[in-house]
Amino acid sequence: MKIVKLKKSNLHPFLQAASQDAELWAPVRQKNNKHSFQPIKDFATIDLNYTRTILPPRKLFLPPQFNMFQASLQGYKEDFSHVSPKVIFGVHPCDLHGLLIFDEFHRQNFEDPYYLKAKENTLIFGHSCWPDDKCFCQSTNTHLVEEGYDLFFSELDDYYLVWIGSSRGDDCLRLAPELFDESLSEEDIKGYIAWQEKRNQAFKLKINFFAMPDLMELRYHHSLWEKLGQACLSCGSCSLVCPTCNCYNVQDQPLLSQDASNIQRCWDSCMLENYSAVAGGENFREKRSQRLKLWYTHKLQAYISKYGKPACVGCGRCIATCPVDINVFTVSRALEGEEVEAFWNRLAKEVNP
Amino acid sequence: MKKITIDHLPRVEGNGGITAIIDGQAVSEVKFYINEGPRLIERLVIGRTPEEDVSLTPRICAICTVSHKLAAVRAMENALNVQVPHQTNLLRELMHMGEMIESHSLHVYYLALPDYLGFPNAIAMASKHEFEVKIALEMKNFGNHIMKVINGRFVHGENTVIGGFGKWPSREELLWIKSRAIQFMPFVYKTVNLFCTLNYPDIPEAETQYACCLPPHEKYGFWGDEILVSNGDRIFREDYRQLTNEFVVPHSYARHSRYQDKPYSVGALARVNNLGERLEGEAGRMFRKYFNDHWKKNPLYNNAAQALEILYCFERLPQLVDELLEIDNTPEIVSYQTQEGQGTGLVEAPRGLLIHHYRVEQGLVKGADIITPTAQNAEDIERYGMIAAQTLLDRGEEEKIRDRLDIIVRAYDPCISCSVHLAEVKTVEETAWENQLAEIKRQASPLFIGIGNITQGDDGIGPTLITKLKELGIKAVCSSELDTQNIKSLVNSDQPFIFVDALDAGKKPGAISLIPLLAVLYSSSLSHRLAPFIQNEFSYSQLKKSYLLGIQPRSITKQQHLSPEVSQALQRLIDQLEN
Amino acid sequence: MKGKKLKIGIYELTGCAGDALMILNCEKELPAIFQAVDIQSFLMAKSDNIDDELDVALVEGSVTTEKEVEELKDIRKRSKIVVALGLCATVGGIQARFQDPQKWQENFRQVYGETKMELPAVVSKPIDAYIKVDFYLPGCPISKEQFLNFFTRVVKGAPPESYPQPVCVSCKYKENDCLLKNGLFCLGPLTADGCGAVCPSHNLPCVGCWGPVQGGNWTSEFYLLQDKGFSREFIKKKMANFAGTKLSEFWKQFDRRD
Amino acid sequence: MKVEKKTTLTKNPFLPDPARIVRVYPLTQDVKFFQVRLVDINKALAFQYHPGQFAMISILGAGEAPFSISSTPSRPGLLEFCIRKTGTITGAIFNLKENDLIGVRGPYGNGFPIEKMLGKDILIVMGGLGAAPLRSVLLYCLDNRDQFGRVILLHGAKCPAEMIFCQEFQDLKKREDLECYLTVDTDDTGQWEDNIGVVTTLFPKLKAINPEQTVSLVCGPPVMYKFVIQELLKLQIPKDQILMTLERRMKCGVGKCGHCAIDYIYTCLDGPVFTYWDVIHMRELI
Repeated sequence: MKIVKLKKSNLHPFLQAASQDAELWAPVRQKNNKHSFQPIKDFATIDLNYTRTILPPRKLFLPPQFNMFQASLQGYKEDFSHVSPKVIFGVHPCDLHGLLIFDEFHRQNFEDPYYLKAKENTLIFGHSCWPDDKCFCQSTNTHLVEEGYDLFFSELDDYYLVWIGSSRGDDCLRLAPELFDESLSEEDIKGYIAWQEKRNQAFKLKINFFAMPDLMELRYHHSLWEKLGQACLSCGSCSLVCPTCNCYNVQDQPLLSQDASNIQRCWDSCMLENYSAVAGGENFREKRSQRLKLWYTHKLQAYISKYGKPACVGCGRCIATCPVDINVFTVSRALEGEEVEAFWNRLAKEVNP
Repeated sequence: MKKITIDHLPRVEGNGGITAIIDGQAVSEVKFYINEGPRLIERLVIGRTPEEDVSLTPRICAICTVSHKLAAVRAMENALNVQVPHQTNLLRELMHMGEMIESHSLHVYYLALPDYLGFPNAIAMASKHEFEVKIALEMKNFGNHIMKVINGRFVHGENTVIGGFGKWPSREELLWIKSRAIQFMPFVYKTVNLFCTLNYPDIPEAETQYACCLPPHEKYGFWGDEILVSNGDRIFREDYRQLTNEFVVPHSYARHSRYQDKPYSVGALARVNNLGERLEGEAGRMFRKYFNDHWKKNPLYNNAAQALEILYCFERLPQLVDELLEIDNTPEIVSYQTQEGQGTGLVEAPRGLLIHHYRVEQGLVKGADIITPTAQNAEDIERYGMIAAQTLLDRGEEEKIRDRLDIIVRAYDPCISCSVHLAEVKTVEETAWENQLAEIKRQASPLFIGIGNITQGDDGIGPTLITKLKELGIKAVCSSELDTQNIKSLVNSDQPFIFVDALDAGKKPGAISLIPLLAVLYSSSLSHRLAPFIQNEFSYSQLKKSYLLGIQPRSITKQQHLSPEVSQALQRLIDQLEN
Repeated sequence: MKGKKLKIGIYELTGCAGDALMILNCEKELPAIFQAVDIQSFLMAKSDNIDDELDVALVEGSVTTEKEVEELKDIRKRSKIVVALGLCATVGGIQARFQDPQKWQENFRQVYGETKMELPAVVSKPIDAYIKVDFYLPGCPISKEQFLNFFTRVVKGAPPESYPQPVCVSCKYKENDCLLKNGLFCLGPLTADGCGAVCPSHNLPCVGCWGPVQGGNWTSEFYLLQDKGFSREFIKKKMANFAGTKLSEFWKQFDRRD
Repeated sequence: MKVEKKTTLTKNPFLPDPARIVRVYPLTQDVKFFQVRLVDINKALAFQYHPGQFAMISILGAGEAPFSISSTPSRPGLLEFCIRKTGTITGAIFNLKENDLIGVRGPYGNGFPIEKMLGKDILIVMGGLGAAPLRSVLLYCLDNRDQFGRVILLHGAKCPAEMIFCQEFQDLKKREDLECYLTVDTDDTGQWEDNIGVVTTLFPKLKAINPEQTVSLVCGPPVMYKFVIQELLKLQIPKDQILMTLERRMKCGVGKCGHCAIDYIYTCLDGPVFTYWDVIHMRELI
């Protein structure tokens, strides 16, 4: 792999060159010091000093709501209006892993053109990060990335080490080769190693993921699930912010003045009451505990059993989002038999003492 | 007795109706009622926080939601001593313009214009006036858009809070409003010309009092801390009850109001009448071009006033955007610690003066008083409705009454659902004069005032009856058309007055009718020379509870005795009154 | 579907008229709406109204007078499908707060004194307290998009099946930070979606104006808010503001357990 | 730089193919039979499927839902569906007439493992609308009669009027190479000549079964499974030779929308046909 050096002062000129014919997206600070990937008009609004965005970058490839096609008695007209050339800058390793899982998911069996087309039209520039008290990507082994990006920017003092991850990434550098320094000094390398060491020490949360499939199986009928179900607000936030959740719903939205419909696809969540209900009234997961179990089966058990790695990338979004503290961390600790400090646990004690 | 009821006034925002009862030659009653039940909004905010209050009370009315929001927020800020920065007020004004544009354009083009051009609705009108209908829709849409951008959504937006805004609109959004406003200008001029020169249907004219907010700095505008009445009176916001004096009427869940015991009118026409001189720029030029005496007497000119205000708003929008963009920072919501206080917020809703008043104790609402424009207009609508109906009746145009009343009520731009305390009226049963008289007597002992001349045949019925009543020990006085001394001293009495007189109602000789005095006053054919005196000296509430006991004469010629039919009527009256 | 145009009536009971107004606010679509169906009655928009047999009646507002009860029953009799339009029709609206007849009487007297009103009033209720309702379209007021989608589906003969979701779903679509998590009193998880999370998108907590979402976990959120330091009384009042009559069962059970 | 890249994809799996309704008639009061043909004749002939697979049917203005294919691949060209009116989409389908257009995509799912069934005795147990997917395999077996051992059909309905394909199955009774048993829970007509009672009351009537040699296929309402499986287990049919086909909410049919997920499998890809062993193994199946 080729690694080059870029002075920080050269970043904006490079981004300018790289996003000449594309829309540049990068993290922008929102209310309450939260971040979000937004289209950038002014480079000054890019804020790389962030841990996690509210929504993962998958929103760029499969937006919360978009039209798949227009149906009419004359036939079907595909709609790819959500696809446009984009450059997304500042993606952290956990999210790159999330996208890798998405890639695999949308390629297998039947290829999903809505994801793949959008993905193919996007350049992905990763960026290094520093963990906070909710990050646990070290436990999911997603704190480092080897693939899934076109360029990856490791931030060190006043420069970046830039990993080139694809041929298109390499083409990018050639747009403004004068900005890059091809030779790395011994200090640069030592600086990077020292940074990496320090970062490895910085992780506070650890989860033993590889014990989870067994624990999920062993505690399938454990009262824990009832406790969680009692507290869950069924708001769907955990799945909507998860980088590896893909569920969606489809609606036929007819047009008033034509014999045609827009077929709209929108994010769904398995936490919603009617998620597993079929026409006629049968609901296979009427209880919240059943719905939670499905989600945690997917995050902690199924994927590991099937692919040897968890379908969780350790981004900490569920920890940052769930108002009642049901998240991969508290649930995995509880599965290990620990008494966790969480609202759902306090509620259980309050409601059934 | 004949009743004209326009139940379900179509094309007013909400359900309402107006009933006129015609008895022979007189309109005996006009009632404006609201076809909705009580919502008790002022009660259900009790115990809520100020924040909840400003979220709940705008739900009183969808079309005045922004005005309610502003009135509530201003009242709470006065109560809790919150001072918002100038910029916040500018943005609020911009949002308020959105509502004015939306409401006025909906009203003039969609609710009123079909009347004047003779279409059942705007969609039908579109077949002949496609351009107007389309652009007006876009103008309404633009007003909605402004409200959505600033308040969060078209109706019941929540972005306006005590102390400021949850989120500030972006520079692009503000600039878009400005550029769009400029694009609309040609159509706005067209609107003003159309409604200021429209051939309004011929309706009787009568003056009334007008009340509106007095904006500061000698400017035109839609809010202030004082109320201006057309007689020149100025009332500070906290003394608003001097103006409103609400009272309950059995036929409506919206309480009525009178100022100095006279009905008054609020709305675009009130504002233009009271403040039109303050209009600047093109709106000022148009005002000077089109304003005339009719505007002060004819409620249909409300549509012209609305059109002028649309122009005022469109001129003001770009200025507001420019002023807003001059200031760089977006202010945070002003926080407050105050837990106690009371205060009033005055705002002009599109359809007139809107007042919110709150008392806050321990951080919770303890008292709420909300007075909406339509509730204030209700008395004036009834008063004017009566004048109009009676005049048309006198002109022999009875068939026009229904249609005209419909147009008149609509001209007042009533937002019926905005009456906080609301309902509809059960139509009154036809009552015989005997029962009516008994009912009046049951409530308070009336004073009978006889009018007439005993040397003029049946015109002597008045004095003759009074003499008999005096003999029976019933309180009664005599008066003649020219001699008012007898009754002048009685003017401020609490008693209902019953004037007794010969009355030519085109009935059989000797027929007796009991008619509200108001109907007689506005009737040209029935007017006595006494009428101007009564109208000037009597209070409106006294007029409302007074009656004319009319006896149909056979002949009024120079003779000393009553005709046999009238003599019989006299006996019937005495029998009835003896009981 | 081809064939005869559907006969539609739009009726307003007691409320702010916001839902009928939202229909008028569909400025761009209005001509198409009037073209697609035969609007028999729509007081706010036209004069020549006919009260006859209908395919669909859209009813907004809550029932607050005896006369409205009769009107409503008449509408039901004349209509194949009745749709409750807006919060007042679906849950009774903010005015449905006083359900206890005695409390209601008391408050009524506070406003109207002892005057005997000509039109007898009743405690405010949603329309399904009196008639069978086929579809609910909540919102205070309804949203334009939601209405148009529903209306178009009805016109095309396939009214959509409900897929209830809380405001949080739209709130996440808009990528808002969770206000509840930040300690604010947000009713998003308990409130039916349809507004598109307007308030949270303006940094303001959800007040609940779409009414209770099917399957909302009121008990958990109640204790959660208590856990965050809000008083029981305060939580109860705030939860009741836009919930109308639809929470009475919950409160009965909740109070019993307490 | 030029980010845009030519896409390599050729087929959009979410786009249906237009299909025309050739025949439609009611089977019971709330179930209709639809025979459809893809408008593009080449696609119609190329539409290859296994018994037990399903297709996504879409109705303009109403939406899309999965339906089992009731016809047999041994009679290509036409697709048949039995559809019960339960919701908006099925309600809209019910309003359609012959010659109307619908959208069809598929076939999806695993279908019945025909290769593993070859040479075996086939015991088909159906109840109610369970006839829809199982008719496909039944007709397939009958069309390829020499490739299978015994073919036994047990079919139950609530009452005679609710028996789907009643006449068709009555006619099949005449076939000597099929052991066909029909039953109704209650006979409200007085004309019913077959068994009365739930479907499990038919089991005693069966001639001796060779369990190792038998593959049993079951489909019906959720309550039926428990009792039928008990009977099958009593007959000692191995758990992985009891096959059942399941219903789940589906929005895509191609393993993307997630609604039909059970544990780590998707009903649309790994099902809808499962063995009883799968059911024990994956607790959420029934």
